[in-house]
Amino acid sequence: MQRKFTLGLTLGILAASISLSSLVFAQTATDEIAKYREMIADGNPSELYEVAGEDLWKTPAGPKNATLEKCDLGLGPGVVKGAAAQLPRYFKDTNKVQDLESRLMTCMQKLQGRNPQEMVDAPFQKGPKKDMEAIVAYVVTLSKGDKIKVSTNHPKEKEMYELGKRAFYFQGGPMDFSCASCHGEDGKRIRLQDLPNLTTQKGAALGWGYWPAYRVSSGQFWTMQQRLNDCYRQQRFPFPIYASDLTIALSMYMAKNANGGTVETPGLKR
Amino acid sequence: MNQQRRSVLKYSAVFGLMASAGLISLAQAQEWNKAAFEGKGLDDVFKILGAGSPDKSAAITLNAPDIAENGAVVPVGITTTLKADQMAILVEKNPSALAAQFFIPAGTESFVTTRIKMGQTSNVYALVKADGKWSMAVKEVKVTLGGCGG
Amino acid sequence: MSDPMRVRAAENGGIVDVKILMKHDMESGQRKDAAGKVIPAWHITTINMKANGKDVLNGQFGPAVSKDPFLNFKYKGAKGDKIVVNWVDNKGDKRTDEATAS
Amino acid sequence: MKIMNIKSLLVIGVFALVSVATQSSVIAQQANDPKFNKMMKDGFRAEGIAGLDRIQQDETQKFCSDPVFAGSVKGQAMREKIQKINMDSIKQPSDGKYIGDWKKGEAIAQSGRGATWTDKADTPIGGGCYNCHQIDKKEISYGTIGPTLWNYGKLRGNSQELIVYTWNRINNSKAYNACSNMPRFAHFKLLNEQQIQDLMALLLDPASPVNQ
Repeated sequence: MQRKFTLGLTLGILAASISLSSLVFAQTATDEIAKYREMIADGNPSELYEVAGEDLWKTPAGPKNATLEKCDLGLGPGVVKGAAAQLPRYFKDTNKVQDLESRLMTCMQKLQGRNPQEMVDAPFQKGPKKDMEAIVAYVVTLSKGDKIKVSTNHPKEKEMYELGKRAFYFQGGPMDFSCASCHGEDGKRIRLQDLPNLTTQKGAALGWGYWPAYRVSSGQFWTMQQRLNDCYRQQRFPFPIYASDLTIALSMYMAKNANGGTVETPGLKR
Repeated sequence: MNQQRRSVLKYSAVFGLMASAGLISLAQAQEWNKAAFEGKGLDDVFKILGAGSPDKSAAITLNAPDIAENGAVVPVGITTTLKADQMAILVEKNPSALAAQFFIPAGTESFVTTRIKMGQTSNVYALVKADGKWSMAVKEVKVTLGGCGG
Repeated sequence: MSDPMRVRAAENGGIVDVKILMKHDMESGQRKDAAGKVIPAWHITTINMKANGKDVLNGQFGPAVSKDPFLNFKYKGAKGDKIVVNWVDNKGDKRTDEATAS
Repeated sequence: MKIMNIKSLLVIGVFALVSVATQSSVIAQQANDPKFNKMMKDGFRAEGIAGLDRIQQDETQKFCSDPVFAGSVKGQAMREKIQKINMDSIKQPSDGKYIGDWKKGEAIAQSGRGATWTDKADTPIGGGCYNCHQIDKKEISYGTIGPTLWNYGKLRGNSQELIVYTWNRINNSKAYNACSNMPRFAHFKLLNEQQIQDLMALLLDPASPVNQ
């Protein structure tokens, strides 16, 4: 037993010294990836979704044949500019903390008479979710450049933050992963992708501030709900329910941590 | 023209009809170069384009990343000091080498940028036709596996 | 039905810089669906760009052009030029959008 | 015994850079919170092969979901207990063979697939090793959550101790570090014995590209 540990120690030191020598090489690859990202930054296909979303926002739809133009995203009915930068937040009319998508579901229900369950049940990128994604692209674009400013003053907001924090560290599944397994330390990568440390302001701003985003690997615009959904898929968890408190709590945790950062949405991601 | 009929017709027929109906210009009616786009290897495509075996030219710049974070979107730009009237982007190891071809009228700069898919790490070729002669630039683009999915 | 393009054109020093984003799946013909069947190629084949009625670029795309294609080119022109972009795909779908050079 | 404990702590520190350092104040294990439990229960549904049993935590997962406590001095006894549970669960190879085929090992190390709700029960599960480790230097797309494994065998030799240690580490990393980020490949049957032998070869076979 003792020999095993001594050996382990030696190996550990060796490993540490080797990782230094490989650093230079890794740096070059990372620089090249940065160049690649710069090259594709101009011409974000999110714009295509944004155009469609603005149209959906202003076109009467649903059983009540109404538009979403009177939707209250937290800054008053009809105010879209800057609203996404302050979400999630507590809403008095629903007595709930809501993220952008759950709030949009409320608006669709109240203004247009749509059934929110249909939105929850729809697969991503199809049917009502396709509309949601375009509308999200439109709404978040109107907060681009704003400072992230999420409040935890209301007791329900504070509670949601704490629940989100706990969920962030919750390990499960056959690989023992939690959100923190990949997003709890500075300077780590999966393959060549940098992993923002979402427990810090800087890291959370890099993560939260750039989603929703167009993902080049799938050629799709992904909302935050879809981003979280795929994180849990990769974590080998069961399926997180769309707009559930769990997903809102995690967003609250990330968003609040990111406070002071800049909204760069819609982002353009691998 | 309904969907079913349309899909039955050959491209040429469609373009012919549309052109005769005055819907599109003559230049666009130029039929999609099916043979070139279905050519497998580089040499096939060179032959179909009439490029023979083009020489490398320092006058052509192929602007592409050394490493692409994702093969689904690889930015590729061609610029040249030659007076180009055609440009083409080829990927050696793609199932069909030719990705895109451009026809450049007078008054348009010898410059174009687009984004292409690459199945794997490969040489990318920028072909330029100027003064009736084809020449090229080559660059290797590494395509990396990304994300947890591998 | 095809979705609108995003066409931006900005003039600087007598050169108009045109950037186009097209909404198209650009299905490669290499992918398989869940049942293992090849999804047939579906892609833009030809694209034509005009400024004030005159051709400024013609392009031909194969299935290896990325989904939601992006295209950037430059021509000698002026502010106020009316730019018309026109694409056709291999199913015969087509789309036309316009922009004014600023 | 005391010396061994210090060393074992060092091992943990060097290998996993566990969050021990930052925690200090009064610490107790997280209380059970019915509200949180309900949120988790209502937050997920089963999909494909990913059933709700996946959020039923075992002792290791429960302990490591509270990193403040897990990394604290107070958590040490529990940490050791968890390491022992995991160490005791490791089986040495049934055929006595530790080293398989490095070529197959490389393929397993490359693949990060399997075990998600979009996979089928029979989708081969990859090791996903490159997600977190540098292994063969020729693969430039590698992660940095774990240490580099380049020249693993070349630098460390191939003593029986090293072989057993490496075997154990791949089978169940939590035997050495209770809250290691590395999955317990044998415990959750992510990789079978032969696949682990192939990964062993990738790291230890002198012919493997890792050791060139």
